[in-house]
Amino acid sequence: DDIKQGGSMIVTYKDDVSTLDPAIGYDWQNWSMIKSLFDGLMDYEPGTTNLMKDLAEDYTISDDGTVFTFKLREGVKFHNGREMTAEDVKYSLDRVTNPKTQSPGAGFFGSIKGFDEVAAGEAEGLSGVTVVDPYTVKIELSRPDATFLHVMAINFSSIVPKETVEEFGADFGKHPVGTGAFSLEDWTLGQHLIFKRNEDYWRAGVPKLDQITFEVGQEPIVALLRLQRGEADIPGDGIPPAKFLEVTQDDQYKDLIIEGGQLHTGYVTMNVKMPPFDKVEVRKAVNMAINKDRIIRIINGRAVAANQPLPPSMPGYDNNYEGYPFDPEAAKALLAEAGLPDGFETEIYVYNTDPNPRITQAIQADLAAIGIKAEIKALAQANVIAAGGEPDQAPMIWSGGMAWIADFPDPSNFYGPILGCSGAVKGGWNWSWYCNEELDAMATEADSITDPAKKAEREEMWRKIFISVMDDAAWAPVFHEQRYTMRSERLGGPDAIFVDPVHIPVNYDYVWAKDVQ
Amino acid sequence: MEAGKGMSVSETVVQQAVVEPQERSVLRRLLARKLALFALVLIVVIVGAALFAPLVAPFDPNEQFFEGLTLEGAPLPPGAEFWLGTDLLGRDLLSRLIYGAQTSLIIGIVANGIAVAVGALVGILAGFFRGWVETILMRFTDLMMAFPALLLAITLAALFRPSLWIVAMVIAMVNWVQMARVVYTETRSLSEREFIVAERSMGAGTFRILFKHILPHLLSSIVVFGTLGISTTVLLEATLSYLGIGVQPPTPSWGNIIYENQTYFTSAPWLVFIPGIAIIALALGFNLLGDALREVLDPTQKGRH
Amino acid sequence: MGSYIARRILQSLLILLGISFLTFVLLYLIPADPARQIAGRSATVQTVENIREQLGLNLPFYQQYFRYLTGLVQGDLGRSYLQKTEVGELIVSRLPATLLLMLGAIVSELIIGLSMGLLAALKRNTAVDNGLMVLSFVGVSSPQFVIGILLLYVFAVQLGWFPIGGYGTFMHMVLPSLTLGFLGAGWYSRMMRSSMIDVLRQDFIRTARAKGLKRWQVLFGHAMPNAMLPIIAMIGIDIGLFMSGIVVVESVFGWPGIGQLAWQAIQRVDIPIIMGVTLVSAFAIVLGNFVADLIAPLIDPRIKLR
Amino acid sequence: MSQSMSAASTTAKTVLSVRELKTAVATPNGQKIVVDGLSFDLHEGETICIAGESGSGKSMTALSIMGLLPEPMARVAGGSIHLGERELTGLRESEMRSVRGDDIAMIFQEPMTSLNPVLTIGRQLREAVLAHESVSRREADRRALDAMKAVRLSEPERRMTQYPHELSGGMRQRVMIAMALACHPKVLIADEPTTALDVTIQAQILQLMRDLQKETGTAIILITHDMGVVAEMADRVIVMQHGKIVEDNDVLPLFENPRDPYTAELLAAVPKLGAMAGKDPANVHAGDMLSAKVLEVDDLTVRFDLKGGVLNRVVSRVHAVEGVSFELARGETLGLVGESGCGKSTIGKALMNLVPWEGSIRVSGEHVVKAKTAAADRAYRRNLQMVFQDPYASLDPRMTVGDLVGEPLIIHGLAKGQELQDRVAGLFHRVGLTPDQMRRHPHEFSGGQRQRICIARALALSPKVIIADESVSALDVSVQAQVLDLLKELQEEMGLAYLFISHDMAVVEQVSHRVAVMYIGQIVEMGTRRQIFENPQHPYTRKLMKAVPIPDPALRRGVFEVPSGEIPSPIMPLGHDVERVQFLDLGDRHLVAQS
Ligand SMILES: Nc1ncnc2c1ncn2[C@@H]1O[C@H](COP(=O)(O)OP(=O)(O)OP(=O)(O)O)[C@@H](O)[C@H]1O
Ligand SMILES: Nc1ncnc2c1ncn2[C@@H]1O[C@H](COP(=O)(O)OP(=O)(O)OP(=O)(O)O)[C@@H](O)[C@H]1O
Ligand SMILES: [Mg+2]
Ligand SMILES: [Mg+2]
Repeated sequence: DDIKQGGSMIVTYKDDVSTLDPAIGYDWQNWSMIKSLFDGLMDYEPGTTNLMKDLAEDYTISDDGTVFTFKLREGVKFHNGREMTAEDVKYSLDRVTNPKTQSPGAGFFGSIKGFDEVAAGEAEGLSGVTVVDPYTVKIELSRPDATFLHVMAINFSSIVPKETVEEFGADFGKHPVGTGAFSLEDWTLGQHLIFKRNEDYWRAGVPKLDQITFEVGQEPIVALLRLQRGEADIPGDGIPPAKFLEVTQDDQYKDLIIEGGQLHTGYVTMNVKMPPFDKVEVRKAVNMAINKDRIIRIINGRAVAANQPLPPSMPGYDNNYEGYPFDPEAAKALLAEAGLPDGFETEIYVYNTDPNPRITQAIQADLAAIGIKAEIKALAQANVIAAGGEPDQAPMIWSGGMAWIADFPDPSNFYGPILGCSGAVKGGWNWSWYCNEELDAMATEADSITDPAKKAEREEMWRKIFISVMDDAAWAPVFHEQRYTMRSERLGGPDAIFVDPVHIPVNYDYVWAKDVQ
Repeated sequence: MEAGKGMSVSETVVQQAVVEPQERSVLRRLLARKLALFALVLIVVIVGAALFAPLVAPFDPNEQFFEGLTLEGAPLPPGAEFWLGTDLLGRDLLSRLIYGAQTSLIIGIVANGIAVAVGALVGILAGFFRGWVETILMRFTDLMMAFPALLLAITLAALFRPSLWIVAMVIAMVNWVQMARVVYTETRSLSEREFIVAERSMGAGTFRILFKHILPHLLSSIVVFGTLGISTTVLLEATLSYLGIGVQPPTPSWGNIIYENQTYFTSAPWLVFIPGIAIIALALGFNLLGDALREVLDPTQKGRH
Repeated sequence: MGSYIARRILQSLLILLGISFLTFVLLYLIPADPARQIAGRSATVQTVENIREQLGLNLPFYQQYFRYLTGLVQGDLGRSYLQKTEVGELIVSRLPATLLLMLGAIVSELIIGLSMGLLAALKRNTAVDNGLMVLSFVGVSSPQFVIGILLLYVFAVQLGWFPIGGYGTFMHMVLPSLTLGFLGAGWYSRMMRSSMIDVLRQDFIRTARAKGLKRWQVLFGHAMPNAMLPIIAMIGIDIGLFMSGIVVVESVFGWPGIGQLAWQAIQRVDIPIIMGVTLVSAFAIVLGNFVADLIAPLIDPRIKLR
Repeated sequence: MSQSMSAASTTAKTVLSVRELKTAVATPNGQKIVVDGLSFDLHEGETICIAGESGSGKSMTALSIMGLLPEPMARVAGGSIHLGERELTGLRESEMRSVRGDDIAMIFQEPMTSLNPVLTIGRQLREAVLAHESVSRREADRRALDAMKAVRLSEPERRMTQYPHELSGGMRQRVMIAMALACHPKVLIADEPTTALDVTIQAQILQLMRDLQKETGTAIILITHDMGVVAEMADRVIVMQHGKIVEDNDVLPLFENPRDPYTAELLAAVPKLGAMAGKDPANVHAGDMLSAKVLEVDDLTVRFDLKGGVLNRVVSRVHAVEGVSFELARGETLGLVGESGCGKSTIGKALMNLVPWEGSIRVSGEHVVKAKTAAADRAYRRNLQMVFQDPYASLDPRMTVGDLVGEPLIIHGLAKGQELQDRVAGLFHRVGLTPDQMRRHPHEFSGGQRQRICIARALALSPKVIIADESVSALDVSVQAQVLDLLKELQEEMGLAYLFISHDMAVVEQVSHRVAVMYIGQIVEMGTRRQIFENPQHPYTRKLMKAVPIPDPALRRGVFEVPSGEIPSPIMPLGHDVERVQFLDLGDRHLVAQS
């Protein structure tokens, strides 16, 4: 059928949109919005995890993998009408790494030459980024980085116009100007945002919709009820568990529900610095005690059981690894082996929104079966994160709601902050406090393999790293969540873009409306 | 000797004759009220269930039954095996409600008890002593009054990591204010009353006046406010639970049962409305009782003649 | 009068100062590090330190508080850590919705509560009276989220009379206002009943009847203004009670008020927002009581403001 | 009873005729008849007084006529009430409404509470007119203003815009009368219209009612328990007891020759001003060794600070008591009279150390220091006890009376256990109560009994001086007489000295050896009873004396010398001082303030 240009849609979210500044925005709501307002040098093919060129018309990589030269597309205009140039690229990268910007993504750029000076406040700009000519940028790295092109595709690397940033200062996030397919038309705090089609968008035929309205402050359940009544088009927070069975079992909605994978793992961390989790037997016992199938049943089968940190669609996933089986008897035996035949008492921290406390209660019951009495601490997200970042606070944490969803589809993104030594510091995200120097070295080595030809070799190294982590049982992986979403009948577009693994949750640029005349 | 004995017997008889009809009349007058009787029955049922939970409850409240969920993971509606249905983890709702009554009552009695005690003490001291004692206590009360109670509760709960006792303390901390206000105004007007002036003119000490003459008069307000407070605190715990900072799972409380299941009100309404009705019943019971007590204890109801 | 207002304003300011201090202490003690929150999960230690320094979080407590106060005096509530927006702007954008909701709640609780109480007082000790009072007890005893969800389910989802949550039109306002007002209606009906019964016993009612006034004249001309007195004071206190209910009601109905703002901020320990919302609600409570006290003499000329 | 008609009423036509009226109230113990077979006729221009002790059914009679019985407890159970031709019992509320205010108007006892506090005087008056006549608002206002002028309120225009609390009690009662008269009713029922007022104001109001009756010819039913008022006002008198008429007669024969023993008893109990004329009061203990001064008060001053301003600082002062000096000997009673607010109670409180005071107080020659310690405080209280006005209010309703009477003994550590019981029993005996009543609560006693309990409590510490602050004002005349007798008895027996505070001149005359007259915080005249009552010198004393109605219709005054104007206020801005009076001794310690 023929796709017509025009129309609009309504997307709902529960939480407020905090900021649309690409250097700062890092949450569920603004991630995909920023992607539609801004472009970076690189991007992914819609609905996939395959890298593609975006504002970069072309690029070259030096043989040692440390120099990237990007050739920019000509004639690309910011929403303010000015043409984007190489100066903007340099400005954007300098800005995101500048400590004054307080970007949560600054760390991604650590491999660019001069990053340390900028981070320390000693230099104003990255010495590694140079403007060769108005349409050429050269980026030198201080070490080879296999993930660098991915880094150039995340939101933090979006290109922003200097003059607008300076005009609005700290409020740039409220007045975003980029080169993206949509521009911000109106933002009523706490109520809604309206995006308007960028007429001058450089990519032909994109976007299809004239307008997107984001309504915020809506409970997922209310959002879905509204969608069922035709008042909304996409529930941004997904199908709430309470309605999941109802809509999935209803034939009326069969075609409207879309399932997709995501780069997600839900896991229980065990703090290896806090006895008795310093004993590997205890950690293994926990792994064997958890009945993952039942937990998946509790969340209505919206996940697949996990046996290793990496999700299945991530390069480096080990299809042959069996993991720890569900075996309470063996688990008990392991506890006995560790000198704890009667079990012990401990605590498990959890983010206090549904379904996490529920999942934790199931885990708690499983642990009780082998004699581990875990008290549940259901807290606000910030408090759980704070507890995890202390060496002696949280013996166990269920990661749900705060869990790791990869920033980009590369195994390295699943290691450093959450399993590596660099994350095992006060305030870090390695809540297991697991630090294996050997594996860290191996990771560094893997990441310096930039040669596309050696891709398999690199993946193999990562596979080894994650299986070693499992041998030490630093985590008890529980499941990989599947994403389910729903769209209204009016909307068209390939299913994949509604569960886009990168444009989370939806790739707005490629959605169209069926009811356009 | 004989005569002496006879005397004392008759004396006790007189005493009983005088005292008894009064004491009996409070209870009798209470029972004479249909609403109060209804309230008492409600309370007895709930308190009984809480006290004898292990005997009354059909199942372990924390047991996650395999057959308590459908294969898709949906909870079971009320039925033959699980009378009030199961929750999202396949636990028996009735058993959780019965055990939850314990939590809710502990909150209602301990938290509220502390709130009442603190509030009454602050109010009575401020109302009686005036001067700087009054200034300090009442300005602090004003301050607490203007503090959005729920925000305070949320912050405190976050600060101390929720547990049953912390929640109880938090609730006590935000709930004493109203009591203090009420007792304060009443003490103030009481200490102006002529019989207190008369006591002072006789040379009665502060302690005597406060505890022998003022306190008994505050009792009916305190009792009434205390019973009203039971429902308020149970509701506050429910609200804290609703916001996810109440009593920690898997300990059931009526509030957190609703909280855990609130979004399922279309697909599993029993999980929300049955505990909701339980809360209303408890609060209603205590409110009705408190109201009846107020009327029964109020001396003006007895009349002067 | 003038000096009374001046004194009250002074007192109110002191109360607000006290509240700002208390809140600040509490938030200071909360085990969550704002700098780390801002820095995000990929941040280096260096970044976190930088942010800490920029926000002044490394300063001793009293200096931080002083910094905050200095800003406050200049009308600057600070900038949200996570929303990256001026707290003042955030609150201002959400305040109208909350005020509207409160207004709706006050109106609905007064309409329901007063008429129930009046009816009960007139039909004292009859079945009507008992029925109404039990109903008012149910109002007082019901958790707001149960009422909210019930109303939403019955009137919006099943019957479709009202929109399912949201904000904008009068119809959007009805259910949240009713939910919030339900509790108050219970209180008011009981207060109205006892106050009305009390007033109807007064000598001046007998005087009015002795003049030969009509029943409604006695009721609305003479009894009502007197019976309203304790209720006016109550409305002032109500604002404080609403503040609690609002968090719940706003989240049930997706109402874009400061309750939701506060709730999100608390979840993420966004201290400037929590501070701001606390102060604004405290201000509203203080103001509400103040206004109630100012209105009282207009209704009861015996009350002198001193 | 024979109907003896006065000359006026035989010719005039009957406006209200009550026959066999029965009114019943529901009590917890079943129905109780409170008005039982009442019959009387009221003629045009006549004044009938209904007298009788408290609870005899006077108010119930009035309310039955008005159809305003408290629902649903009370109802008319039988009989008829004819207003002209019209039968009032059984009328529907809407019909009754047209009678009320229009044909029969009523004034109530409490001027303080009978006006709606939140509405202006003007509005309340206007309403009365509009309820019965379809006139314009402006016309109604004019009529209201006329009524205000008729009751001789000063500045009537301004009063219309004021609220009740801005008016004094006397002014409010005038407003009530204006309201009742605004529609020119045929019958005016006044239920104790002056009981709550000061004597001088009472005189003004009574005079006003008489004048108005002369002008309009309204028939009046005046309910009162004050035989003085009866004598002053009535054409005919109906005496009620237990809901029944015991005597119905013209006023002169009734007073001269009461036929019913109850009437005689009632008249006998009434303290009559001037009754003691010529008699010297005897102080039985005058010659005692210890007749030395038991209480000496010198230059007593009490001021209350009133606060205001931004910082709530003292802005003005109530000069409640200014430099008062007096003394009291053993076995002596000093009467302290004066109008409301003049500072009588404050003197009592200062003596009891309940308010901060200045000056000097000596009890039995010992200086009372403003005691710092509780023990010192207690010590001197033993010699000084107080009995308050309202016996019910001054007894803790939640304690048994035995405990209450024993309390001072416990506080002062004088007795415990069996001894305590015995002493309390003895005290009960002393005041004429039986010890088996000790376990009851105050509400189970009558007013007179309660006052006896209070006296017993005051006696517990065997004090030398008892301050009786309006101790008999709340009691019925007959009960009052009993209590006064008791006080006298105790005085003679134990040599007690009393400071007897009262606004009732007749009572004061009856009990006092010496009398002090107070006016805004200061004593203006002091002397023996005879000096004050037979030879009053100060104009204020004379004014007070004149205002007292004399319970003897034979001595009825044609026209009162109506004192006018309001009493000045004791409140002064900071820095202003009250001018102290200078005394002139007219001989024999008869002190009079010079003006
Ligand atoms: N509302 C009522 N319910 C029950 N009994 C009442 C009520 N009002 C009055 N009574 C009783 O009716 C009787 C007559 O009362 P009423 O008020 O007529 O007396 P009164 O002669 O006016 O006395 P007073 O001089 O004290 O005003 C009293 O015994 C009183 O106790
Ligand atoms: N605590 C107080 N604060 C301020 N003013 C007071 C206080 N107590 C009494 N007054 C004032 O002092 C004056 C004297 O009052 P007091 O009670 O002594 O009068 P009284 O002669 O006993 O009058 P009454 O006959 O009405 O009892 C009055 O104007 C009163 O308003
Ligand atoms: Mg009477
Ligand atoms: Mg007095």
